[in-house]
Amino acid sequence: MLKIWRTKLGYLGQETWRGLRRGGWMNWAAISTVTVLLFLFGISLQTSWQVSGLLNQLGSQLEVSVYLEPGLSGQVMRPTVLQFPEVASVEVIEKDEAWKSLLQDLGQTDIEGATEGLGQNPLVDELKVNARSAAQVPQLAQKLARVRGVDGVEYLDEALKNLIEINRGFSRLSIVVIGLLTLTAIAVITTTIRLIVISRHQEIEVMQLVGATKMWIYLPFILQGVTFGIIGAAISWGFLSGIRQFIYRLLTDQPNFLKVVSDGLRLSNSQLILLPLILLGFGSLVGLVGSLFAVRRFALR
Amino acid sequence: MLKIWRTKLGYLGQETWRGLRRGGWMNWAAISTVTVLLFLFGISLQTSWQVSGLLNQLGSQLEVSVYLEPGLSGQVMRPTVLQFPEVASVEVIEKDEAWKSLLQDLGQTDIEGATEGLGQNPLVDELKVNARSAAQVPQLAQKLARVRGVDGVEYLDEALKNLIEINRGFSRLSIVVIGLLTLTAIAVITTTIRLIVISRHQEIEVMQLVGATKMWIYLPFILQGVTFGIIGAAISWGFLSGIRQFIYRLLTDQPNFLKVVSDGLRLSNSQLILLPLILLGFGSLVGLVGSLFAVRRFALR
Amino acid sequence: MPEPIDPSLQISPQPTLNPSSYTVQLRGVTKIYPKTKFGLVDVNLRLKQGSFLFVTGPSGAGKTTLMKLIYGAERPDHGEVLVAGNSVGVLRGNRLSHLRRQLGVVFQDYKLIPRWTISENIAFVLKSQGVPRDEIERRLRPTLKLVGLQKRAECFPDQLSGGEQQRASIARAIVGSPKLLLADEPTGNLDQENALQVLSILTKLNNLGITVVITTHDMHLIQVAQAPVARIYNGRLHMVNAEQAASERV
Amino acid sequence: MPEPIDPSLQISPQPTLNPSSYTVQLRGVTKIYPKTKFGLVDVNLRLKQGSFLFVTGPSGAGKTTLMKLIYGAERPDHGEVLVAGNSVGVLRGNRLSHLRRQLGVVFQDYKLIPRWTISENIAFVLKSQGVPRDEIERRLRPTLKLVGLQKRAECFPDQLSGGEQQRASIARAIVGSPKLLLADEPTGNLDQENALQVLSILTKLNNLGITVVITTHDMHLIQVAQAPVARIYNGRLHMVNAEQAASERV
Ligand SMILES: Nc1ncnc2c1ncn2[C@@H]1O[C@H](COP(=O)(O)OP(=O)(O)OP(=O)(O)O)[C@@H](O)[C@H]1O
Ligand SMILES: Nc1ncnc2c1ncn2[C@@H]1O[C@H](COP(=O)(O)OP(=O)(O)OP(=O)(O)O)[C@@H](O)[C@H]1O
Ligand SMILES: [Mg+2]
Ligand SMILES: [Mg+2]
Repeated sequence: MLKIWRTKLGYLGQETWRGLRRGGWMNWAAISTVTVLLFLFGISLQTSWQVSGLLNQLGSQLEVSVYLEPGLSGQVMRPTVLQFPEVASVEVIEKDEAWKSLLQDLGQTDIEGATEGLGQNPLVDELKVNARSAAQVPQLAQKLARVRGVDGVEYLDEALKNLIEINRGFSRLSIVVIGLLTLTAIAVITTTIRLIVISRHQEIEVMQLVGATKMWIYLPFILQGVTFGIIGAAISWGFLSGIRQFIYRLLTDQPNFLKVVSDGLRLSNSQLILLPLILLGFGSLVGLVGSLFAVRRFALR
Repeated sequence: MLKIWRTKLGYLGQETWRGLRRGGWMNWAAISTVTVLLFLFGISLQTSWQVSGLLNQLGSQLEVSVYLEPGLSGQVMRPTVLQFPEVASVEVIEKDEAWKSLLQDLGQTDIEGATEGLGQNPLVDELKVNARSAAQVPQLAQKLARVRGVDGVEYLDEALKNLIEINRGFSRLSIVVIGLLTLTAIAVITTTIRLIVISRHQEIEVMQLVGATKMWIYLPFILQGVTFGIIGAAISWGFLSGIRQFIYRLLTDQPNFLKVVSDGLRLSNSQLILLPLILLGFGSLVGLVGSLFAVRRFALR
Repeated sequence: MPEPIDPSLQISPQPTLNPSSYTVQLRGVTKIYPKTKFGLVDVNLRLKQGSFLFVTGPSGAGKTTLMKLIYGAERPDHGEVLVAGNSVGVLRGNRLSHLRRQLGVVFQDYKLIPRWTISENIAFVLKSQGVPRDEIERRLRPTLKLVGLQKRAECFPDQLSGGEQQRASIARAIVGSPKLLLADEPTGNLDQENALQVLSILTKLNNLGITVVITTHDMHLIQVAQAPVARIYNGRLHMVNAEQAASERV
Repeated sequence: MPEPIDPSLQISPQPTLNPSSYTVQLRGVTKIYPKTKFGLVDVNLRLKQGSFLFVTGPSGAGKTTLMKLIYGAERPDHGEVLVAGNSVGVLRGNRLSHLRRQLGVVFQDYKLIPRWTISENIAFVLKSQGVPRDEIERRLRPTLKLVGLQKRAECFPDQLSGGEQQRASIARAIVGSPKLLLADEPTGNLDQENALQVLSILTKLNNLGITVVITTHDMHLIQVAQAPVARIYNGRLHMVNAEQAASERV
């Protein structure tokens, strides 16, 4: 019994291998289409990761300016503000500092004179508050505005909201695109395997006539489909990594203006491990489903 | 003679059509791969157009701030600056206006008092100069700095340079990507037509044995390849238009923050006409070259 | 309709008491192809284990159709086809596959797989039954030698002459030691010497208890074999004795 | 080597004065397949326009190889094959196609295109010569009727019996009114009546001046036809007269 099983497994491996070896051009059709599709899928996934990374990066640079009531000290308010869970860091800008730098900007050096002219320093203490993530900024601002001693709150409201909107839109779009791509990938691999099945229909007919079971006949095709998926995943992963490296290099040559962007585009370690695994899983799933579809019509008769 | 030609053309049309009709699944393999590839090509082309549009849009919003020497009037300098060919428009911001709004920003209402305190209005007249295109801004700024009566020039130097750099990088990248895609498209269509040729090798052998010329045998395959290209172009153009509409709608729902982006993404009329023509030309070229490659090996023996 | 000639062979419309004692049994079988309106009409046939039958008849009479009904490539419109007690017309999937493994078929158009060598073509029958590799090796050589193809084992079908392909097809049919051997025109492309050689192989297998059905146009073969002959004419099966068949122009 | 039997047919190694007066001429032709080391050795043959030749020999002797050399599917290793004065071995591309249009070939394995109906299969020969559609229609029916397939015109090859496919292949070979007809085992799957019918068709064509070469294992056919016979044995061509051939066990 064991021996028969070993013979059968041997046969399956051999047949799959033989199918691949003799398939020649056909294999490349299948593999190249799977590669193209997994590549698109990978780009889409990676871009979606990168855009959220980029948004977080940009968001963490967005700060809420909190203007205190006149006479209140920033240093005193700082611990209160730091207690909010959304707050990452707080920088205090005292009104004297701010006034000095303002006057300097205006080309004025006689600070005491100017202050006297106005009667007093017209500014108030300000806290620059960084949120932990871009999405939290609007609520944080609302909360801060309600704190006692806070006169006013300012942040890049419009811009941020729009960035978040865009990100949400992009996520939806990429779900749609990935869905469509999955269907396309399955359709293409189904077509390819079916092409191969059709091109061997003579063989298959003969096999059935000499008493081979459907399983025996079609399993090599299914394994072949899965192999296509796996090879396609490997190649597209290679491409993706290559292109990512290329873009990194392009960006690191740039001056520090793009530092933020470049950091946002970088994938985390877990994403770097996840990407090939997802591609592999997706590739073999597509190969499996595609080849099952391809042989179903024939095998279920 | 004419009759024979008509018969021959009739045969070719009929055979091509028969090949398509009987091809069934095979056609869809070919058409779907061509569609995917033309779609990618179209997206890439369209994006490259859109990014340059966007950059121009953004660039034209970038302005050079020209600070005049104290005492010089902006209205007097305006005609001089307008003479530069790169200049699209000039806005004058007089120092009194600027001072007023500054003091208002600081919460100060006693303007005369404040001015007296400082001895005089510490500001100078300023010209806000818009360039015709983003790429011209740096030179324009240099030229303006050399004009007599100009104290200093400021513009978003770094940011603009980087945008231009990115645009250039993107152009190069898209040329590479389009080149690769073209090769892929040709490879895929070659593979598909060759698959069809191989799956009919029996027929082809018989045709040769009964005296059909190579031309007679292979022209229908070539026409079939071109047909694939044309159909793929049509479908991918449909997809592209649909997605473009979708993105427009997404963006016009957004507040005016994204107006600039939305305008930048819009294609010009000539581009709207060019896109389907390029897709069609590229599709049929790919179909032609692909099918020529596919039959070459057989036809040249 | 003439009387049955051989005790192991009967043509009768009435049902029997013990149907499974026959290797092949056709009861009132009708099969008409919709497209051409040709085929077989009301065929009754019983073959005991170990019997030997020639089927003859003009081109397009329905000989191949009879074979196809027995190995389950066509299903009867009416009536029942029993092979080793199983109704072939209703078997599907793995049960049909299992039945076919007990059959050896020489197809009229050989049906060799073009991309496999001759030995792969023949070994496949054994492989698909899960026969271990060494056992396959052991059986392959003698079978190839039997049909005179030992030197063509590694050739592909299109590297063989027509007659060699036919002999390869015969080798594939007999390599699995089937219980029932169906040979559709197995000597059409063979010279007389090879044809007689094939006949003697089939006769030997028959002597080992294998049931053999051969369709042929070769009168000489029928004369030599002296076995029962069924003649299909206009879709109907008639029994003739061997001498009568040979003297007719079938 | 026996003497030539018919004035229209000679086997000789020496060159002739007017080579183009022969439809087919083989001069010292050797063709050995590398894989099997079998084939033809030093074959000399001359067929005048309008001659009729049977080629016989055991399975695997080289009959099909001879045919393939004449219609240019194989090229000789040595020697020259001339058809209507053209050296087939060096013709390529369109010139080979044009030569083939003057040939009708019945292939041993029929070579019908599975996805085309019988009438499409037959009409294709005319189509590829640019014959107008109405002319094709006019020629198709009588040819199909000649081989008894008028009712199978719209069937696909796999809807025909073996013998019907063979007759379809014969119809395709003769529909273009070729100057030279090569029939490789054209009656292997036919009953005697149909075989004799085919022979009478080929004889009629021969009487119209068409050169006919037939390979066959059917001794009865050779006896009936009373035409010259060449026998291939171990790759070498020998002439035998018809009676001798028929009495031998070829
Ligand atoms: N799949 C099919 N569809 C339609 N008609 C068919 C089909 N198969 C066979 N026929 C028709 O049925 C008839 C019997 O065919 P069959 O193949 O059984 O003949 P046969 O006796 O084997 O003839 P031959 O000696 O020429 O092989 C023929 O007229 C043939 O045209
Ligand atoms: N393509 C090939 N490659 C290798 N060997 C070949 C090839 N074609 C034929 N042969 C061998 O050449 C020999 C002659 O083949 P051929 O087909 O000419 O025989 P034949 O006389 O037509 O036989 P049959 O009567 O069986 O059709 C055979 O032994 C065959 O195995
Ligand atoms: Mg038959
Ligand atoms: Mg032969």
